[in-house]
Amino acid sequence: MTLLWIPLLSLLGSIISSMTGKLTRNQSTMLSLLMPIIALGMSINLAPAVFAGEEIRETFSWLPELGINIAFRLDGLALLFVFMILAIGILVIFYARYYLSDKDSMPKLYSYLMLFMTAMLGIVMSNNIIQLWFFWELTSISSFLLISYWWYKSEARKGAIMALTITGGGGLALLAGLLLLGNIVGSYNLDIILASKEIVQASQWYEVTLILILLGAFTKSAQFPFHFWLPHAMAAPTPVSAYLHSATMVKAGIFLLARFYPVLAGTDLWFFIVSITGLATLLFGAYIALFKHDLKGLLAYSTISHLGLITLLFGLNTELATVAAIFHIINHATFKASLFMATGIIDHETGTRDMRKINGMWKFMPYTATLAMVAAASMAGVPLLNGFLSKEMFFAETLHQQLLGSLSWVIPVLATVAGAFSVAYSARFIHDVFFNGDPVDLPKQPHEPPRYMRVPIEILVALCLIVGIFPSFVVDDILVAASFSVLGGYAPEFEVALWHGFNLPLLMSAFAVTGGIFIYTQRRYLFLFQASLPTVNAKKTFDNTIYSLIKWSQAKIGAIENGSLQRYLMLMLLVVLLAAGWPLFEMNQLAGATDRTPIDIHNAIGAALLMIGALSTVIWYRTRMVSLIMISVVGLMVSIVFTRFSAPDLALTQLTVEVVTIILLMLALFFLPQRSPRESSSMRILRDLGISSALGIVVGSICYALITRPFESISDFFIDNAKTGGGGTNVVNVILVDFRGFDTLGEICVLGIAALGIAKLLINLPLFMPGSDSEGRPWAKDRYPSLLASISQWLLPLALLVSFYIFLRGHNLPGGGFIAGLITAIAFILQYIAHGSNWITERLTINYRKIIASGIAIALFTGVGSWFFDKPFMTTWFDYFDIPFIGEIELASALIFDLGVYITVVGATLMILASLGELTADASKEEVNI
Amino acid sequence: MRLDTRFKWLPAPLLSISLFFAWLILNNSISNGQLVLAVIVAVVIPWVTNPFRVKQPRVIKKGLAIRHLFLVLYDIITANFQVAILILGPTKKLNPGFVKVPLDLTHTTPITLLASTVSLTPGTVSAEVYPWQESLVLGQEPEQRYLLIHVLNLTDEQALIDSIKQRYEAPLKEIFQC
Amino acid sequence: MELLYAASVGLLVSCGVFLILRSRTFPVVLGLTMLSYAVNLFLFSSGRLSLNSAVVLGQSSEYADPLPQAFVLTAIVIGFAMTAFVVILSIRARADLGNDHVNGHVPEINNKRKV
Amino acid sequence: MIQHLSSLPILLPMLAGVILLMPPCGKSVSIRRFASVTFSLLTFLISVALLLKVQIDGSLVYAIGDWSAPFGIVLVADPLSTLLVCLSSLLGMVCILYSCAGDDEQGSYFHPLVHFLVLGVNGAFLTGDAFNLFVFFEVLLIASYALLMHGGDKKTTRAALQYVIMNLVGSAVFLIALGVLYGVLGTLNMADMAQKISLLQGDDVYLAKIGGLLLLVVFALKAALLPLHLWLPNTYAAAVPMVAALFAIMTKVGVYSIMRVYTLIFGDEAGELAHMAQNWLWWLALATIAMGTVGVLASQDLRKLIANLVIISVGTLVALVTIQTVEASSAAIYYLVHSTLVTAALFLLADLIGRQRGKVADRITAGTPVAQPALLGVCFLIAAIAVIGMPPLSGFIGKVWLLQATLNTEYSMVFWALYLVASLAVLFAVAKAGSTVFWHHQTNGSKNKPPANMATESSIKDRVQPVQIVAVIILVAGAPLMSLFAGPLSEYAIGAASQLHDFNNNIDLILLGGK
Amino acid sequence: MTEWIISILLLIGGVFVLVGSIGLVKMPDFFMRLHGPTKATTLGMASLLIAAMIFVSTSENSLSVKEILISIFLLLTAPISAYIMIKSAIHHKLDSIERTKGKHNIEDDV
Amino acid sequence: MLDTVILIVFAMIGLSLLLNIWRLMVGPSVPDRILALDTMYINSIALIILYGMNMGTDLYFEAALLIAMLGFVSTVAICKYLLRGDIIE
Ligand code: NA
Ligand code: NA
Repeated sequence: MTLLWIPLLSLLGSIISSMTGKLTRNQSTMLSLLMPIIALGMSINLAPAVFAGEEIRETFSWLPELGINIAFRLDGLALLFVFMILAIGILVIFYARYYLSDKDSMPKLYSYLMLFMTAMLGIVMSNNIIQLWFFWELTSISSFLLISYWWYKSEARKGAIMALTITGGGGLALLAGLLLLGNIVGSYNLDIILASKEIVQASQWYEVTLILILLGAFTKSAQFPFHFWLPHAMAAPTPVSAYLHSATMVKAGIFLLARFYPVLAGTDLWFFIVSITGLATLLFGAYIALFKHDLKGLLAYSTISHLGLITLLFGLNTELATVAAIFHIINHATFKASLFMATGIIDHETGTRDMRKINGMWKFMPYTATLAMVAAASMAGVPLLNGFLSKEMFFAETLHQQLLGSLSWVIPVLATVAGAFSVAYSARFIHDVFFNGDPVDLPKQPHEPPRYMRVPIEILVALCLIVGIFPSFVVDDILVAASFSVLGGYAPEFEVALWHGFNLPLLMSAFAVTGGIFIYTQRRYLFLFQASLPTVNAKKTFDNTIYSLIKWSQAKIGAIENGSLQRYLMLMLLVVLLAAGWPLFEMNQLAGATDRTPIDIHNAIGAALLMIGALSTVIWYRTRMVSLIMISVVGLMVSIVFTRFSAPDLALTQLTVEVVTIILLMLALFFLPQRSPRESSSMRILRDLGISSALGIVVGSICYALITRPFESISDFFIDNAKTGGGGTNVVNVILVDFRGFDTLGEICVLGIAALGIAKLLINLPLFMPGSDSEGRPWAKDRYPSLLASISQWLLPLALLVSFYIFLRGHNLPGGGFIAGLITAIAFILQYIAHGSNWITERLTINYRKIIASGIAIALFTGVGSWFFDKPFMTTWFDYFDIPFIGEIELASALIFDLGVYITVVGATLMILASLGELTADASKEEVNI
Repeated sequence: MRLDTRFKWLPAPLLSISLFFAWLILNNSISNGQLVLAVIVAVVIPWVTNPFRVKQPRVIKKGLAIRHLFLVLYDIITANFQVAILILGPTKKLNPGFVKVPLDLTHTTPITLLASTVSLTPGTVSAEVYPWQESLVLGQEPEQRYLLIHVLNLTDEQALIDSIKQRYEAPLKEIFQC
Repeated sequence: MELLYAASVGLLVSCGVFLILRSRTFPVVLGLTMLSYAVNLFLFSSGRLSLNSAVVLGQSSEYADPLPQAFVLTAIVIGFAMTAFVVILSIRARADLGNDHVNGHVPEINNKRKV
Repeated sequence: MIQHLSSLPILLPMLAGVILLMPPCGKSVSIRRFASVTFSLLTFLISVALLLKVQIDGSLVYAIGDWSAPFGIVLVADPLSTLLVCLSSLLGMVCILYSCAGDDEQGSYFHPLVHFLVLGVNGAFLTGDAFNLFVFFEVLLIASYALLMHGGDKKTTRAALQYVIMNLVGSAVFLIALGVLYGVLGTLNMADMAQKISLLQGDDVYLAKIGGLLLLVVFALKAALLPLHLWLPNTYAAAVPMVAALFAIMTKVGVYSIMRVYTLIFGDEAGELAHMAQNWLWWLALATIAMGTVGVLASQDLRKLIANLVIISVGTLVALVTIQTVEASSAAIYYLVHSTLVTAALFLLADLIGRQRGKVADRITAGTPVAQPALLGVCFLIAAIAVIGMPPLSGFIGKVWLLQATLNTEYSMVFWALYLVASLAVLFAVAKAGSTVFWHHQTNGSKNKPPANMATESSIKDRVQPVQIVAVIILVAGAPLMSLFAGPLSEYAIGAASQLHDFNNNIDLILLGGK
Repeated sequence: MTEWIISILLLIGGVFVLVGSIGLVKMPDFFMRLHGPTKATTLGMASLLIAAMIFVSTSENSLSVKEILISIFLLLTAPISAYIMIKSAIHHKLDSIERTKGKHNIEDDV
Repeated sequence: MLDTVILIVFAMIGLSLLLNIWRLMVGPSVPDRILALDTMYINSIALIILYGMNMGTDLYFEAALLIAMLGFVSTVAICKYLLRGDIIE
């Protein structure tokens, strides 16, 4: 459990510090420091074992099905990073205590910082590569939160989003790479993967995997050309920069190179990509750093440059270069963290970071200045400081690289140039800030910072010196252990020492220092030269790219989702046409094998009327009234078709529905314009005609293909069991109320819901009530023609009688609850038409909502009733009883179910039609009063 | 003229009888079960629909009513033949026209019956009853009602009016005693 | 006869589709109604066409396939509910949006043309 | 009662709907709310109980009316369907809870309609009969039409009109598809169809293919697969948020149907028609992801953004479903639950945020500060991390899983590239939206100063109400919980997927009652 | 014998229905067209229905009179349909042919 | 003989229906079309009755009855629309 505790403690710390809002700053800091200190203690405790060559592992099961487990491993490399993460983390927390102003929330910063710390610890200690990615992404999230700490600043938000986008994108590439890697090896376990170099490098996926993983590493460690997010991340508070952008997050990318060095390195591809990227970054960063007026900007580019250096070292594919890389990781962390903190102090004390304003700080804060100058010297690679040592090793290793053949001299030369620039910007940092005359309009009067704010810098600078002077004494163990892990269980012979004698690397160093000072003295010309160059602003490019991408997306979306239903429908119909038409072409023969029935006069006339009706509806579609009349012909003919082809129930249903539909359409006609304007172009009409006839032909052909084919279905079962099992002779009805009663239950729900929905639509409906018809004729004066009113009184009881008749016989003969319900509804609608809805409401107050609910409830409870007989839902029951005088009668639960249907239909239909009617009735009442 | 029935529970006896028979006819059966149902229907439906009835004069002279019914049926048959001949004959010889028949009847039901009769019988179709309810001041009764009819072949307007009044309106007046 | 039936269905589909592609709600509603006629006839025919064989036991010697009939019945009812909803919705849309265009606004070209 | 458990996720919402229309629920708001919440909770609990029972006893087949398949309608409660039933019941409950803050009174019949919608969705998940599926589709559609109009404005009406018309045409296509399939196979019980489809000969095969493809069109329309997705952005953005949240399950009904039908009926055993649309679906799914990605980048308000996230999730799901392996299907199942919960949560959050930002509402521009930045911010952050697919929440597992599952397929690299680009776009868009909405204030006079006390700027009435936050938290909690319990959940998903792909077992179960 | 009766009734019915429809097509104005269908069809329909009634009664050997109901229904409704159609025609100010007498009797209904 | 007669009458009814639809198409006025539609309803009743006789069944009687009832209602509804616009006011 020890390993798990290290990140866990830091997570705990994050949670604890988030809750210290009510405490004083010191208490909050102390509490926050507690957990990482314990964790650091634990890791120190584990160090001897690791130094002894042991690798400590811990595994917990989490998602075994996906090969993802919680697995930790502590080897030399991990230990090195754990030390760095925790130690610098502790210093940063301590430093932040003094850095943050009263307005800034301390718990929030601490909490985020420690969340970040957790993520970093997780990365370096992962023994499962998916888990590694898990923590990798967590660093992206927590760094987003940290960079946007001052969320009200626009540059903080933008910087955070940029960092998240770039590192997040890299993270996605990394994930892909890791998954591929895992797929090649067959495991996500790091132990297994690290031991599978041959398999991986022989795989056809090796190149892709390598590139994807390197993308992850390069974006995170701000390698050229993904570097540009880093300077903008400087919008974060300085402690955050000190931590994330010098010691940890950017190092995660470096860590990744080190971690996968044993599996991925050693190939030419690795060399070319990694070393060239590193070299480019090294040079580019060093060069740009010189021109930054912002202190943190300078440090940011310096960081980029140093990360390039480390990357280049890893790319060189030699063992000693790797050792040098690891060594430089440590050194860079110490001097860069202290420089950031020093910058923070200067910023804090002067209120600006602009080097053009900040001058002569030596006078105001000599102690801080000394510390900063030592750290800067280390950055420049001045002897007696740690930076010198690793840079010396770096120069040495560049000389050993032969892969470029006759061009091999390029690397050491460029390395020296970069070294010179790094001396130059370090010189600028020292001279321009602490000397160079007097300050220019500083917002604040600077003086030395609080005593304890300097402590972390003191510690780090001390480290720079100790390592620089007694290297082997201080870093040998950890360096050996780390190299051991990176090189895959093998550490090369090396000696870290201050003095190696006069050799080429020393000469290079000398060139770099003198060259650097020369550059700095001649900086005026360089600045002029730089200003004459076309400005390549990476951020602007990024912003512009994003902006044009968004604009492009909006244009595309706007063009596609243009809100035109006709287009949406057209697309859909085309898809339908394709789906239905394509297989049709594959068929050998459209027509099936059954004998055709000859056409008789009855059918011919029916079909003619149907077709004429349909075509007329289309022809007159702009004169809505006429097309409405035409479509009723179609409806009538459809029901005649049903009668013709042995479906009396369908015919009855179609007829009743038809009338209600017509009434509905009449209502629509009243409230909608009565004519359609001519607005389709003839091209449009042609196009529509084309697709509609194509669809018609396709559907017609399918229909023809179907009905001419022999056929077997499950229906014999229904015919055989209707009477014996369902108690009725009308098989269709028995299917509806028994075999498939569940469909019917759903269907009445649909009807009920539709009615509710319609009532909903009508609430607060502002009506357009035309005062005249389409030809401008005012409406007739006679509201309720007397003869109609008179006859409708007679028709109501008659219709109810018919309805009752239809209802009762449904089970055995054509009819049933639905048809009966519609007849009843229509009978009432006739009353509405003849007398108006006020007249009706005076006589009858029905809450249709309750009627619908009762109807569904009856049907539902009939179905539930069977539970009491231990049968599944809707199991029907029927029996025959011999009653004196009356004779044998059949009682069936299906009839009650059908009653439910009946009631729902009546309620829903009346609700649909009457609620609209009542709406206008209210409106017309007022009209009458006027 | 009488507007109310004798039995509260049987608001419309004539309707009930019609429904009773209609039920039996529909079911094509006079089994005991159907008889029971017919009675139920005959009682329940008028009772349910009673709120929707506007009180109208009742049939007093039942015998006369039946006789009149047969007369009308006979006229319908002859009317059909006459109209068939008119239709099939040359159209140019037809002299259509609108005629306004002044009415003695005042209630809707008898007027409806008259209008229907007119529509079903020789060459005439009821077109309108004047005046409309809407053109009257609220609650006021019209002084004189008219039935507007369209005649397919109008020869003698006054004779037509007389024949309608005498052949159809007068019996109705008597049947309903109004 | 089968050909005639299929042709009728096809024609109904064509007419329905053409109307659905119109720009105003009322023709679209008509189109939907027409389409549902076509679809019901189509679904009905999936049990094949048979004359004089209504599926009422004891009434004929052969029986048509009752299952598609039951399906069509359900489809008719559901279609009715949907038509009702879309009709009222069109009224609502006209009231809310001030026009009866399916897109809720009349394209500018038409406004110009009117003037 | 326990033996009828399978039917309860359908019947209980129906009962709830009915009772809510009756007195005293019809009149009194508080009674109505109480009854509605209670019923929705009950439905959810029952669904969970069903899931547990299926876990213990194995899949259940419930023959409605005691008529066994293929003659009667059977409900099939298997691990997949019960999981989705739980999900929809949960969403229903959350939606109702959320509405109790007052949104339910913006229009009539809100509560019964939600229950009816849940009824339709649950029915669609459980039924084993293709025509019955149509009926439940219609139930859920008509309920959705009505709910879409709840508390809406002009924009809603316009969106609703188009949504309704599109879906009516879709229903017509559904019926034609069923007609063709019945006309060829003579049955509409899905298991029976599956059994009969391999026996088809000659041109009948092509007819069945037409039926299958048309069904696919319908499901693709519901699922919002390119090019049938166009209805979705406006519809979801126009709906009242809790309705939009509830709608999050509706696209999943389409996906689920594709999953069912194309695994069971047109799956491995379908002879000539096995996996007939696989290629098409695959590329359409990819195109859908691409379209959603462009949409995400183009979105100018939160709700549009979320709607486009839904489209991406649909594309992803369909791509997974197309692969037709247990691994891919299990990834799909996990991802489906995750994406549904998180998009639903985001819809609710978008509403809460929008309300507190006054005029700018949920537009992604500088505006009034949110009155409760901590509460809403944390919830949004969690949901955002989940939807982006970053650790430590459910989205991360979904992402890893689905990438893993697609790895060894034919065009895996195309999918990977596309999916990763989409993920990046989502990452950027969501981060940008979140930071703009929460952090970019119009009122900041001086840009770089922390704003003064913000709580006073927004009125008290826009503060989040307890029921609302409970609703949001229930959904948001899904993300960490699904990650924490990823082990058992993945086991469940794999079990469900294996059963989905076990053709013979499904046939035996449904047609022979498991014997 | 019954077959004869049925046949004659059927033919009468068919002829009258046809005549009604001929009237519908042939007559020069709406008001005149109306006469055919309203009247001719009542008798035509009645004949057909009575034929059917006899037919069913004889073929099933039991009295079937329900077709009567349709006749009654048509008798009740046909005049009202005619009335309301004329009403709407008058409202639409449909022209009757010139020689129509008594046009002044029509009152303006708006 | 009866079969022949039925066939003849079928032809008559069919011709009537064709005449009806002709009037329906030609119009010229809306009331003319309504009249044609109304006639068509009634002629359909004849068609169905004949069909029942042809097939020797009375299963289609109800269809005829309903057309009689519902045809009336639709005619009334359409006319009411022409007269008043709002049919349920
Ligand atoms: Na300076
Ligand atoms: Na999603």
